[in-house]
Amino acid sequence: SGSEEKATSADELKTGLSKDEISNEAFKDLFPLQYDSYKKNDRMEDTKYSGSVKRSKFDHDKEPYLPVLFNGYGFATEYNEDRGHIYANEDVRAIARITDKSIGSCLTCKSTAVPHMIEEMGDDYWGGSFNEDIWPKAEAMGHSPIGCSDCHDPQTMDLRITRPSFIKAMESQGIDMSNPTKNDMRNYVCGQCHVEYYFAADNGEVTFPWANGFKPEDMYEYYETTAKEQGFEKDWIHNVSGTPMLKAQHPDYETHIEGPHGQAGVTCSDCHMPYDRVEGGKKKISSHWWTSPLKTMDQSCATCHSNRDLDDLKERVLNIQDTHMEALHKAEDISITSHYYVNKMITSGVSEAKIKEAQEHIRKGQWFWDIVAAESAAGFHNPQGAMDSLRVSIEESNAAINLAIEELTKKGVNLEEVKTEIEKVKKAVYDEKDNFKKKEKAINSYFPAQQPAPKK
Amino acid sequence: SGSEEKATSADELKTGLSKDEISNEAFKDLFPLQYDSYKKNDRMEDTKYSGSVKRSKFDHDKEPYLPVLFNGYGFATEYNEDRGHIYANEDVRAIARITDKSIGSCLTCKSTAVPHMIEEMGDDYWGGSFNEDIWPKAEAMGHSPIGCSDCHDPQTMDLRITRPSFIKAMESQGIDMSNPTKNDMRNYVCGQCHVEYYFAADNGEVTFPWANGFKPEDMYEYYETTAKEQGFEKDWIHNVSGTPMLKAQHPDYETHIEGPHGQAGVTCSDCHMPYDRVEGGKKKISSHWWTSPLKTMDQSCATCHSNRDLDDLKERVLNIQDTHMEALHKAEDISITSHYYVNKMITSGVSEAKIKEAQEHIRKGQWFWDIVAAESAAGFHNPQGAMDSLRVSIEESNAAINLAIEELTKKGVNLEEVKTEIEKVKKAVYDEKDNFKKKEKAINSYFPAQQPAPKK
Amino acid sequence: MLKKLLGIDKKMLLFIGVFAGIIVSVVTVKTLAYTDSPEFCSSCHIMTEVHDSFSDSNHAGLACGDCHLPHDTVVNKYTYKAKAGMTHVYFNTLGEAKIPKVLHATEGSHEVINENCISCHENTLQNVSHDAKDSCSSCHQAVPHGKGFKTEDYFKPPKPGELLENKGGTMNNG
Ligand code: HEC
Ligand code: HEC
Ligand code: HEC
Ligand code: HEC
Ligand code: HEC
Ligand code: HEC
Ligand code: HEC
Ligand code: HEC
Ligand code: HEC
Ligand code: HEC
Ligand code: HEC
Ligand code: HEC
Ligand code: HEC
Ligand code: HEC
Ligand SMILES: [Ca+2]
Ligand SMILES: [Ca+2]
Repeated sequence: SGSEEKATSADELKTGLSKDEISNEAFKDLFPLQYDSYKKNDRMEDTKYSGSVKRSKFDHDKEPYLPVLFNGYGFATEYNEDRGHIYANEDVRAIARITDKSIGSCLTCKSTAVPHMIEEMGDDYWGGSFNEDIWPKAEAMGHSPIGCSDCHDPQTMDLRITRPSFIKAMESQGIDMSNPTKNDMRNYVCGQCHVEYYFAADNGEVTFPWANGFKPEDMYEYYETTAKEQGFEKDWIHNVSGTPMLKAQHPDYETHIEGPHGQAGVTCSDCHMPYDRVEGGKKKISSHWWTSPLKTMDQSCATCHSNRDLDDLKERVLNIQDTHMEALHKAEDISITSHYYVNKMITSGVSEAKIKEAQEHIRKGQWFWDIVAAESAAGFHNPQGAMDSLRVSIEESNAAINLAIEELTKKGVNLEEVKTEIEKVKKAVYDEKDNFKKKEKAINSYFPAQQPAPKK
Repeated sequence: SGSEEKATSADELKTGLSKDEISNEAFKDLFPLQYDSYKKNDRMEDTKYSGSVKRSKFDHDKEPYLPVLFNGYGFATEYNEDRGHIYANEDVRAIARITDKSIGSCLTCKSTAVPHMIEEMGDDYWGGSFNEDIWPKAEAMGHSPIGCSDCHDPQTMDLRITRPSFIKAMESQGIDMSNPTKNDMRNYVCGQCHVEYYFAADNGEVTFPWANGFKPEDMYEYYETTAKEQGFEKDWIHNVSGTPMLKAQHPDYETHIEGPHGQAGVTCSDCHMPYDRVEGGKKKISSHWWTSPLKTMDQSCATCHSNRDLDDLKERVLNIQDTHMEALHKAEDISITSHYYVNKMITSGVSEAKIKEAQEHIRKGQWFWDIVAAESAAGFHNPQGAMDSLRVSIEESNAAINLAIEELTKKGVNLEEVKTEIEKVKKAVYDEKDNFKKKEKAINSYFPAQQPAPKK
Repeated sequence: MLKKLLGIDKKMLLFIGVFAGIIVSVVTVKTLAYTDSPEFCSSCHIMTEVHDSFSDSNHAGLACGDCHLPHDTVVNKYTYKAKAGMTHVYFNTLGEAKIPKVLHATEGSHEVINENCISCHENTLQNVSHDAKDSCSSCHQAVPHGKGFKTEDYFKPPKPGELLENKGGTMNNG
């Protein structure tokens, strides 16, 4: 009852910061607790399937055959486990996927300077040269890696969406974005970046393929219709099978929304930003250490699952992940086979029409496992949904293989030999110790490249 | 503290019934509330995917192609949706799967007379003639369909296990059965019957294939090793592909135990026998109306999920089931294709060795979808696990198809024609209105029977 | 530090007094009843959420102590209470550094609470054997806290400026 006296008119509270503030450090003195919590994002510690150590995804205990599967694309050169928000700028700078052809759009989810640049530059931001214009400009503006101003209004600290791509995409699905609830915002701030995207064909704008829905099949349909109509057909041509491919990226938001937690109204922030008592217990804040919730289960899970033994619950998560990863590896393996079979179709002189038909299945088959592999929770964000996607992937890769078997047999190709050669080439990739060179081992004289050598 | 005075020694409480009582009616006056609740099992009402109406599983909205998939076996003749416990005797009597060759084992999960018959007759019970000896004997004993004595000791009403197959199977997996908890018993009483089983080769004994674990892959391994070593190789020879097949049956227990609820310690009785207020709210009992919990969500789910809106929760169940059923139908369809392709291999004179290799994949492919189709909750008992099993099924059926394509192409067979014929034969099965005749339509002059006509 | 001690509100002083009092056994029945009550317990900031969820439950008519203190014997109740009470005071003054990040009932609490469920609901339990699981809350997960794991507030648009007002940082942190 004494609380009324303390009440202040919320509308009048202001931080005193400029509305254009983009430096994390400017928030430090005002919000030392959140700032300290944010600083924990520099910690590096792994969990069984995820974690925060900068490690190659090509390592033997991760997905060693990715250099085959992404052959001919930057993701076959360097692809790492993601880590703390604090490293976003450092990592985007260092990655070999950035070349002189890279565009501004690549900075979109890494730097606090982006919203202002979009405002100032309009479409020139998206298509601008990353190395020559965009990055130097962001540095000059004094940007931070993913920071307070990306999610908060610097003057009121209200949560806000700073990446227009998200709003456009939600509206494309008919979702009203004019008056989100507090709960919605606890998903939306993450949905700005942890999503599947592509660069629009005309201006390079970061675009989310959501008009038909969030499921893998909905996004695939979008790519086959709307995206194609608008001139976007592929991310690259596969170097083994010559297929025009799509690359899937981190659909954490889409996967979570369709999963058991998302459907129950649980948000990203509930698990990844649980309430945390700091300053020796005196104060309670939202944790700003975005990492694996398996490191903070007491805060992240026990609030809702108060009647569960936490060791049991962790065990359950690991079971889900084990089942998931085994199936993922299987789907990847069948996808690999489909690429090499089609390579053999090409070199054996099978008709264009049949090759094209097989490539369509390859493209689809890879999409349905990649959208699962690219998601970050090893299946936990939607166990049944992810498995369903792998099921479709296997069907499609197999459809390509079926076609190849028929045509190759007609041409008198010895399939036993093809199988042996596939095992050999896989082994060469696996055994190569230098992760950067693995991609070269995916191609050899038996399975020659189907794409001009990747441009530098 | 007054409770000590009231306390009576439970050990001395007795119903006054004979320890051998097997008639439900004998319990009626002592436990009128539970008896009345039991009587509700005669109700017939369907849910979207399950329900209690006696309907053929071959109906168009269920699984219309089962007569192809089980061709040559009794399950292609008549296979119905299950319904209340009260109908168990009536239904086992009426089903066309019972022939003069059927053995006593078929009564094991239907009648309260069974425990005594096992005690009296030993192995002669399992292998006895169902029509000539076992059924008449049960009637003479005054048996009930699944009744009180199947789960309760008639004198103390303690829960008990009356089917020795369950104890043997649990022990084969190294589980200590000497001192089950009350929670365990709430699963175990159901696990006596709602499980996968086969008839042992030597004496026809009902046996559960659990020595390696409860997952589909564990049971499959058991069938390929232990069961074969003990002389059990198959349930029947498939009439389309000539494959030695396994038939999976209602693995509700196994599926639930490996699923999210089972792993969290939730039991069958928690959902299917929730506490229920009777006599105008005055008294509480465990519901003895075993049916779809979607009809009683308020009691079955709301206590644990008190923080969920029940309509949302039901929606969620239906979403899980929709995703599941779509994938199941797909896996069945690929399995059908594999049967017909191998039929064509046989009629095209492909080598025995190749045919046998393909048949092994067919057998495995069918097992991994059938164990999912035979489970009763349309995926709800373990959404991720069921999907994983379908994934394996699709891989295996496809392995058979791959082999067939190669061999048929070598023989110069026109695969387009085979595909067209498969569509035709499927349509003939689908269009046949008499469910009993569907199986005949699965075979024609293009795809001739691979098994001597089913014996009467 | 001095400022901080003076800052302790009146209820906290009463709390300290009362528990000191219990130890020397010179308190009135009325004071004791007060220290079981929702008003008293929720006078601690840290108890706000559990109080809110409790007030919204079917058990809102009870006192916190009805569940959280043992009732088998009077001596037991007050010994436990003094111990628990002193623990709370300790945590809120000198022992702040040791307050857990998230409050969960301790194992001891769980046992006490479970006994209390059983003793109030004896009738229901006699009527139907109701002890299939380790504790009542294995099934009755949300009795009495946590019904709707999110308050209605989450499902409304955020109030402008509320993050500044409510939590964290140097702004009006309470
Ligand atoms: C402005 C873009 C952006 C926003 C907004 C954003 N993230 Fe991220 N997030 C990233 C990027 C980029 C990385 C990878 C950084 C790296 O590896 O260098 C990342 C990494 C992560 C990681 C991995 C950390 C680790 O230890 O491996 C987690 C967890 C995470 N984010 C959760 C969240 C959550 C939860 C939200 C919303 C509350 C959110 N992110 C909002 C861009 C964003
Ligand atoms: C729509 C937002 C978005 C866009 C656009 C985007 N990223 Fe990211 N990026 C993320 C998120 C989220 C993560 C962390 C999640 C993950 O990798 O699983 C991430 C992780 C990374 C990482 C660290 C892990 C890794 O992949 O090696 C690098 C490097 C990176 N991005 C580079 C790029 C480049 C280069 C581009 C442009 C081609 C780009 N990003 C475009 C959101 C984005
Ligand atoms: C990736 C998104 C994201 C970033 C970056 C971010 N925050 Fe937050 N912040 C949130 C969310 C989500 C909440 C919880 C809001 C709610 O529940 O309504 C929050 C809450 C807060 C609050 C309110 C008190 C609390 O702890 O709940 C403050 C103050 C705050 N953040 C400060 C900061 C500061 C300072 C930074 C930069 C160091 C920052 N935030 C960076 C997402 C973010
Ligand atoms: C119910 C809890 C829960 C919710 C809700 C949730 N996550 Fe997760 N998340 C997890 C778990 C558990 C993992 C797996 C961590 C591991 O394997 O160590 C994970 C992993 C991740 C990772 C990889 C972390 C790492 O260590 O590399 C990212 C990124 C991520 N989630 C982002 C999100 C985003 C964005 C959302 C909302 C759209 C979200 N999560 C919703 C529990 C959750
Ligand atoms: C804000 C509430 C909330 C939080 C936080 C939360 N959960 Fe859940 N969890 C739920 C709800 C709601 C469900 C769906 C079932 C239900 O209604 O209880 C669920 C279901 C589950 C399931 C069963 C679903 C499945 O896929 O098997 C698991 C396992 C689980 N949660 C683990 C976790 C873990 C691990 C964490 C922390 C990383 C966590 N949860 C955090 C509310 C939450
Ligand atoms: C002695 C064997 C036996 C035991 C023990 C048994 N069941 Fe059954 N159950 C059956 C049979 C047989 C049927 C099918 C009867 C029919 O369709 O004629 C059945 C049907 C059902 C159905 C379907 C009812 C409908 O409406 O479609 C449910 C639900 C069910 N059982 C649940 C349980 C549960 C829960 C337990 C344990 C508490 C249990 N059963 C124990 C044999 C058994
Ligand atoms: C180990 C226990 C067990 C054995 C042995 C068993 N059943 Fe059943 N039966 C069940 C259960 C449980 C159900 C209900 C679950 C379901 O069908 O999904 C059932 C259902 C049925 C039904 C009703 C639905 C349908 O399938 O048409 C019939 C008829 C039936 N069984 C006949 C038989 C016959 C004939 C045999 C012997 C070949 C047999 N049962 C052996 C447990 C068993
Ligand atoms: C398929 C198994 C099964 C059958 C058949 C069965 N019961 Fe039960 N019964 C149970 C279970 C499980 C419980 C709950 C026991 C527990 O929680 O410890 C129970 C509990 C009871 C109780 C204790 C009070 C209560 O309601 O929980 C009585 C009395 C009872 N049953 C009577 C009967 C009578 C009379 C019949 C026959 C009409 C019958 N049961 C048939 C499984 C069965
Ligand atoms: C968490 C709740 C839950 C648990 C635990 C559970 N089930 Fe179910 N069960 C369901 C739901 C939901 C359905 C689907 C009903 C529908 O589709 O209408 C179902 C369906 C069934 C059916 C088919 C009912 C019908 O209408 O035909 C049977 C038989 C069955 N379960 C037996 C079991 C057995 C035996 C166990 C334990 C080994 C078990 N269930 C555990 C919730 C549960
Ligand atoms: C005795 C307690 C209990 C009962 C009864 C119960 N559940 Fe659950 N449910 C759980 C637990 C425990 C989990 C796992 C997550 C967790 O720990 O909260 C869960 C998880 C779930 C999930 C998420 C898992 C998934 O597969 O997506 C759904 C959906 C669900 N329950 C629905 C139901 C429905 C519907 C019923 C009634 C037919 C029901 N539950 C009955 C305790 C229960
Ligand atoms: C009807 C019994 C009951 C009443 C009345 C009750 N509680 Fe609780 N309380 C519980 C139970 C049960 C738990 C354990 C919850 C769990 O672990 O799931 C609990 C847990 C707690 C916790 C630990 C936090 C947590 O979520 O585990 C606190 C703090 C608490 N109660 C304070 C209070 C206060 C203060 C009041 C009065 C305003 C109160 N309780 C009234 C039964 C009760
Ligand atoms: C002086 C402030 C204060 C008051 C008044 C207060 N608490 Fe607490 N309570 C705390 C603190 C601090 C903690 C965390 C330390 C801990 O876990 O014991 C806590 C923890 C708890 C817990 C969880 C730990 C456990 O012991 O299970 C329960 C339950 C609880 N309080 C109940 C109550 C009840 C009931 C009352 C009223 C009789 C009450 N509290 C009054 C400060 C207070
Ligand atoms: C001091 C007595 C008392 C204690 C202790 C107590 N209850 Fe109750 N409980 C009641 C009363 C009185 C009601 C009836 C309230 C009403 O419905 O108006 C009730 C109602 C209920 C109900 C039915 C209403 C609902 O919320 O679903 C449940 C279930 C219940 N209690 C469970 C519990 C559990 C579990 C505990 C222990 C954590 C507990 N109770 C502790 C007195 C108590
Ligand atoms: C196995 C799950 C389970 C466990 C364990 C359990 N309950 Fe219940 N309880 C239920 C169900 C189901 C209901 C019925 C809900 C309904 O009728 O809507 C119920 C109802 C109640 C009610 C409602 C009031 C009434 O008489 O109808 C009370 C009180 C209650 N339980 C108290 C307890 C107490 C005390 C314990 C611990 C000793 C306990 N329960 C343990 C499942 C459980
Ligand atoms: Ca990571
Ligand atoms: Ca049924």
